Parts: sequence; structure tokens; C-alpha cells
Amino acid sequence: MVDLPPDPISMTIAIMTSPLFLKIAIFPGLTSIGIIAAVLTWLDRKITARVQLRIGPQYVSPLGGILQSFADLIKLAFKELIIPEKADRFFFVLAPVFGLVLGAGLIGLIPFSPESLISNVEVGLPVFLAFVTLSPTLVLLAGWSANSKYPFIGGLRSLFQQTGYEIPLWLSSLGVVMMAGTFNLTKIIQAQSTGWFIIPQLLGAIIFLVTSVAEQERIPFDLPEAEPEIIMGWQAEYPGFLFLAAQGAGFVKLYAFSALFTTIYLGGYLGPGPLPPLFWSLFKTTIMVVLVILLRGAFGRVRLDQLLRYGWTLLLGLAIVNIGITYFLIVGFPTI
Amino acid sequence: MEPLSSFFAVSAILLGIGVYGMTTKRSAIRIIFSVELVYNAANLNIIAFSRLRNPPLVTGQVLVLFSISLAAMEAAVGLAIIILAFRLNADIDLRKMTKLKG
Amino acid sequence: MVAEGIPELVYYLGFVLVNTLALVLILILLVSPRDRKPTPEKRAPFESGQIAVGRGRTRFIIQYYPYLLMFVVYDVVAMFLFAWALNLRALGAAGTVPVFIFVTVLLVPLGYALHLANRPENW
Amino acid sequence: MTDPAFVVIAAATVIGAIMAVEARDLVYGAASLGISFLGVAALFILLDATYVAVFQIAVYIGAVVVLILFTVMLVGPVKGEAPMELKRTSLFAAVLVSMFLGIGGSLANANAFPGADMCGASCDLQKLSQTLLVNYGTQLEVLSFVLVAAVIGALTLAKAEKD
Repeated sequence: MVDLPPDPISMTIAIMTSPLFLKIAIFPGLTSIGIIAAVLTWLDRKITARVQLRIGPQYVSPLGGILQSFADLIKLAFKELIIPEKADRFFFVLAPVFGLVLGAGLIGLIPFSPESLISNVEVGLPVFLAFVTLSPTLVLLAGWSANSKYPFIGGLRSLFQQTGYEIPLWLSSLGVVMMAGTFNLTKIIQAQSTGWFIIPQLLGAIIFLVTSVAEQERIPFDLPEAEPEIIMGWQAEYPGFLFLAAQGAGFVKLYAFSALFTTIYLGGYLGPGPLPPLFWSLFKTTIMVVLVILLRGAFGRVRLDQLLRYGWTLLLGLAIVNIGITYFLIVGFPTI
Repeated sequence: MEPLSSFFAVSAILLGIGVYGMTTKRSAIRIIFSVELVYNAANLNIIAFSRLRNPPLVTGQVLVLFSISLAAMEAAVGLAIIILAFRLNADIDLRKMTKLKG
Repeated sequence: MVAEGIPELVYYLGFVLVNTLALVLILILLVSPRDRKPTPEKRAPFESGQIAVGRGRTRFIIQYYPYLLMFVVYDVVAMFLFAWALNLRALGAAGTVPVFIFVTVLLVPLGYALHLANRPENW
Repeated sequence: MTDPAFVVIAAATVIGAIMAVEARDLVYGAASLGISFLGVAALFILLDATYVAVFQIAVYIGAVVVLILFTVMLVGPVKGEAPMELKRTSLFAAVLVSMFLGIGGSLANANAFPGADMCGASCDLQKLSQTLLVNYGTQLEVLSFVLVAAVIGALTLAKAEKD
């Protein structure tokens, strides 16, 4: 332990200015996660609007309505919380809040630059994926707790979809572990200093992108909240702040998965020139986010049976093929 | 660092709760909960005991990996049996499953 | 560093805990606007604006149950594969053959599950 | 001497286990079972078995708890469980087991088990994977056959009979 000053005021100041606290509270911790989730909400609406030849949010602030999502945040936060009569209050409130915590926990594992990472966990990649595995439980509980028909259908759809696409996600990122020989995300980035993993792992990267979009329940895989069919699915009964939490968790997840894609395939914070590492990681993450948002404008929704069969045959098969190819690459060319 | 005996204590308490649940409960799902608790008590005990040697034994961790996989399969089969029982009886109370009683 | 010798993962769990506390605090602060005596109409379930009929938790989807079982199996498989991939170069053929057999054998139940799933006559 | 982190985690584990067995609603029981599993995973981390902890989170909480919740929701609410005549005896037995085996037995001998020291290179991940796949490769193959048998059995049990 470091020596802390004895009197409470200077001890508080010492704790508040310690690097670990600043990282948890400011960047890449809580404050930045909140702001980024709000900005991504705006970006999502704006880009989708442009794809559909609309204008999108424009009134709140001169910069193309960038403050629109903050205005929505304030509006939703001060709405009355109406919990349906037969709902199970405990899980109804806790499930979306813990979904948000889970999303923020995923960000804590990502190294945005050599300095700005919260915890350099030796088993970083499996911990990330294991935390993703917890989210179907929460969505199922959220859908069950509302005690209403559409949320329950949405929760069950989400259960099958997320569990089905979990396995291709694990197996496609396995190729990266095989190339790097470590689970530590910082060491995976350092292993890419000779070349980004997206070149030998192109197939794996495509599978990872597709499955991560499915895990985030975004179009074209947004069956659990398909608005025209089951009116927002498991989020249908959520009021005010809880709806905000459920929606925000989706955008935090989008951010976390894009950052993970950047980390394991695009060399993370590595980049040429005098620009700082932080710029490169955020720049690449933004490109990935925009790519995923563009998918929303470009594709229609698939059906649940098609979705599950594609996941368990095509994507799983391709992931196993990718593992085989990577194995022969490593055995055949030991210098890589 | 915590002495290993505390981990043994937690493990023994989990075992006690599991055995209690298995003997008193009538719902089949609750008995599966209890079995899983007993599995966890055993796993915790194995990991804690593998730390006794210096240097610690890795074999204990390998054994627990196998044990967790088998526990997952045990739960899968047990829950499938419950689904079957529910289809046949529309109830999962084990004391009422007396079809085979002569 | 604040403390030495604590595993990194404990730091990480501390981070998650701090997140939880902060969010719960925000939630408590924002929960404040409350209607003390809500009318029954206000608290009725939404359900597309219709008046809710029957139980809420109906319409159970069971025809994809085989996929759920496959998830349990392949979770185990993926975790063992991660242990293999970590040490690929040092293991050599002695470590790769068991993994190869492991994955090949476990393709059999996947085929059976794909055969069973989403066929109404089976469920 | 006693680590506060350990106390919190152990309390969560034990309370989760008690709730899992005693909670009136089975969904609450399943969720508290998940919390108990999470506590055991955290105890694994304290014992420096990080990979086992990740395995526990992924397989137990990710897969088994989801499967249990699915079955509980399929079965629907069960009527109140009547207590059995055996209850008092086995409650007494359980308390006895916990007290004597756990608290009495091992805490009395606290000096017999020294504090676990941090293991360095000897129990790292590479060693684990080496031991698992080279020394216990055959057992892994046998495990795969057990998994196949279990899954095919579970699928055959759960599917409806064709008339």
C-alpha cells in the first residue's frame, strides 16, 4: 500500500487524484462510457437517417443536433417509473441496470493505449467473452419479469439467438489466440506490431463481426426487439429510466465490441506517425462503429429459424474451418 | 492472504446446504440445485487442496475443469428428465411420481 | 499502483463493483418522481395497447431446445479449445491429437440436434 | 489476518446457496444459485486459479443457469411445496456437518494449513494447458464420449414421443 496522508480531506484528494481512480471515473471508465453511449445514439439515428434519405435529429445544437440524445436522456430520466401491475419488480428493475454494468465491465478490459487501461488481466479475452455469456440470462429475466406476452417472447428469442451466436464468436476469436499465444489483450496488440491479425485471420474477422452484431441484437439480427413484430420485445414494458438503461446497454455493447474488434484484429493502439496511440485506437473503433451502424440501413431482418440454422451450421462450420487453416498456417510457416 | 482452512470451511458449508436440500425438498429442480451446490463444494475443496503443495499442483485445476464439464452435462440430462416428467405428469413433485410403484 | 501483490483480476472486479454502486446510486436518485396512487389503467401491462387477456407468460418457444443443449456442450468445447490455442506451439502433435478427436466426436450430437430442431412433430 | 474481500465473497456464496434452496419462487432460486456460482468463481480467483474461474463463469453461469431458468420457465409456477417430516432431522444433520466438518474442524487447525502463497511461474496458464492436453489427453477423449452420450440422451429424453 502507498502511504496515505492521515487527515480525511487530503486523503480524499489523494485518492481522487490517483491514476487508478481517474481511469475508473473519467477515461476509459464511467464518464466517457456515458458520453460515448449518448453520442453513439445520435450517430446511429443520424447515419440511419442519411441512408434512408432523411435528415435525422437537427434542432438541439448547431452541430447537426448532436445534443439530441442528451435531451432525450434528460427527458427519459425524469419520466415517472410505471412498473406494470403483475410484474416481478425485483428483476424488472435490476436486469437492465445490470446489463449496463456488464457493458461497462466489458470496456474495463480494453486497452485503449498503454496507459489508459483499467486492468491488464492475464486472461483478458476469455473474461470478455465469459461476461458476454452472462447477458442472455439478464435478458431472459427481464423478459420474464414483465409478465406480459411480447417481452416474454422477446426474452426467449434473445436467449436462443445470443446462446447460438456465442459459440461462433468464441471460436472465431480463437484464431487470434492461436496466432498470439496469449490471452492478454495488451500482449495481443504487441504481437500485431509486425502485421495486423486481420490479414491472416480475414475469415475469422468476418465471422467475429457478424456474430458480434448478432450478440448486440442490432439489425439485421434484432429479432428480440423487432419493433414491427413484437413492439421492442423484452423492452416493451420498460418505462423512463429503465428503458434508457436497456437502450444504453445496447450502445455500450456496440462500443465494447467495436473496441474489441479493433484490439484483436486491427492492431489496437498501434499506428504510424506522430499521432498518439489513443488517437489510433479511438479512430479505428469509430470506423468499426460506423460500419456496424451502416448495416442497419442496408439489410432487412431475418427469421428466427433461419438465423439459428445459419449460426449453428454455416458460421460454426466456418469458424472450425478457420481454426484448421490457422493451425496449418502456424505449423507450416513457423516464422509467422 | 487468507488461510486455506477458510476455503475448506466455505466448501463444507456449501456441502451441508446441498445435502440438506437434497434430503428435504420435493421439487425435482430444487434437487438439481442442491446437486450443483455439492459439485461446487467439491470443486472448491479440490482447488484449495491443490494449493497445499509447494509449488502448487496444476493437476487439481485440470481435475476441476473435467468436473465442471461433467456437472454441466449432469444438469443437462437432469433437466431433460424434468421436462419429460413434466410432459407425462404435468407436475415435478418427486413424491407424486409413483407410476412404477406396484 | 495503490496496492502490490493483488491479482489484476481483483482490480477488475473492483472496477465492476464501483460501476454497480455508481449506477445504483444514479438509479435511486432518478427514481424520485413517483405517483403515490396509480390507477389500475396506468399499471396495466402495455401489450400493444390492447387489454391483456390471460396469463402473461404464455407462448413458450421450445422447438429450439436442442440448440440450447448444444450451447452447453460447445461452451465446454470452446473453453478446452482456448486452453489448447494458448500453448499451440509448445504442445506439438501430442497435445493436438486429443483436441482433434474431441472436436470431431462432438460434431455427432450437433448433427442430431440440427436434425431435431425446429420440427414441430418432435416438440 | 482475515481478508475483507474473502469475507464478502464467502458470505455472498453461502447466502446465495441458502436462497437457492429456500427461495419460494424457483426463478429466484435459480438466480441466487447463479450468485452462489459467481461467488465460487471469485474464490477460485483468490486461490489463483483464474482459468478455472473463467471456465466456471462461462459454463456454470453462462450455460447451466440459463438452461435451469429455461426449464423453470417451461415448467411454470409450481404449487407450494409441503414440508416433509424428514425436514427437521436433516436440517439438524446439515448444521452438524457444517459446524463440525467446516468451522470446528478446519478453523481449529488453522496453523496446519498455511496461507496460500502466490504461485509464480509454476501454476501459470501454459503449465495448465500442457498438463491438460499432454498428460490428460486420453481422459479428454473419454470426456468427449461422455459428453456425446449425455447430450444425445438428453435430446432423446426431451423430445416428444411419436405416436
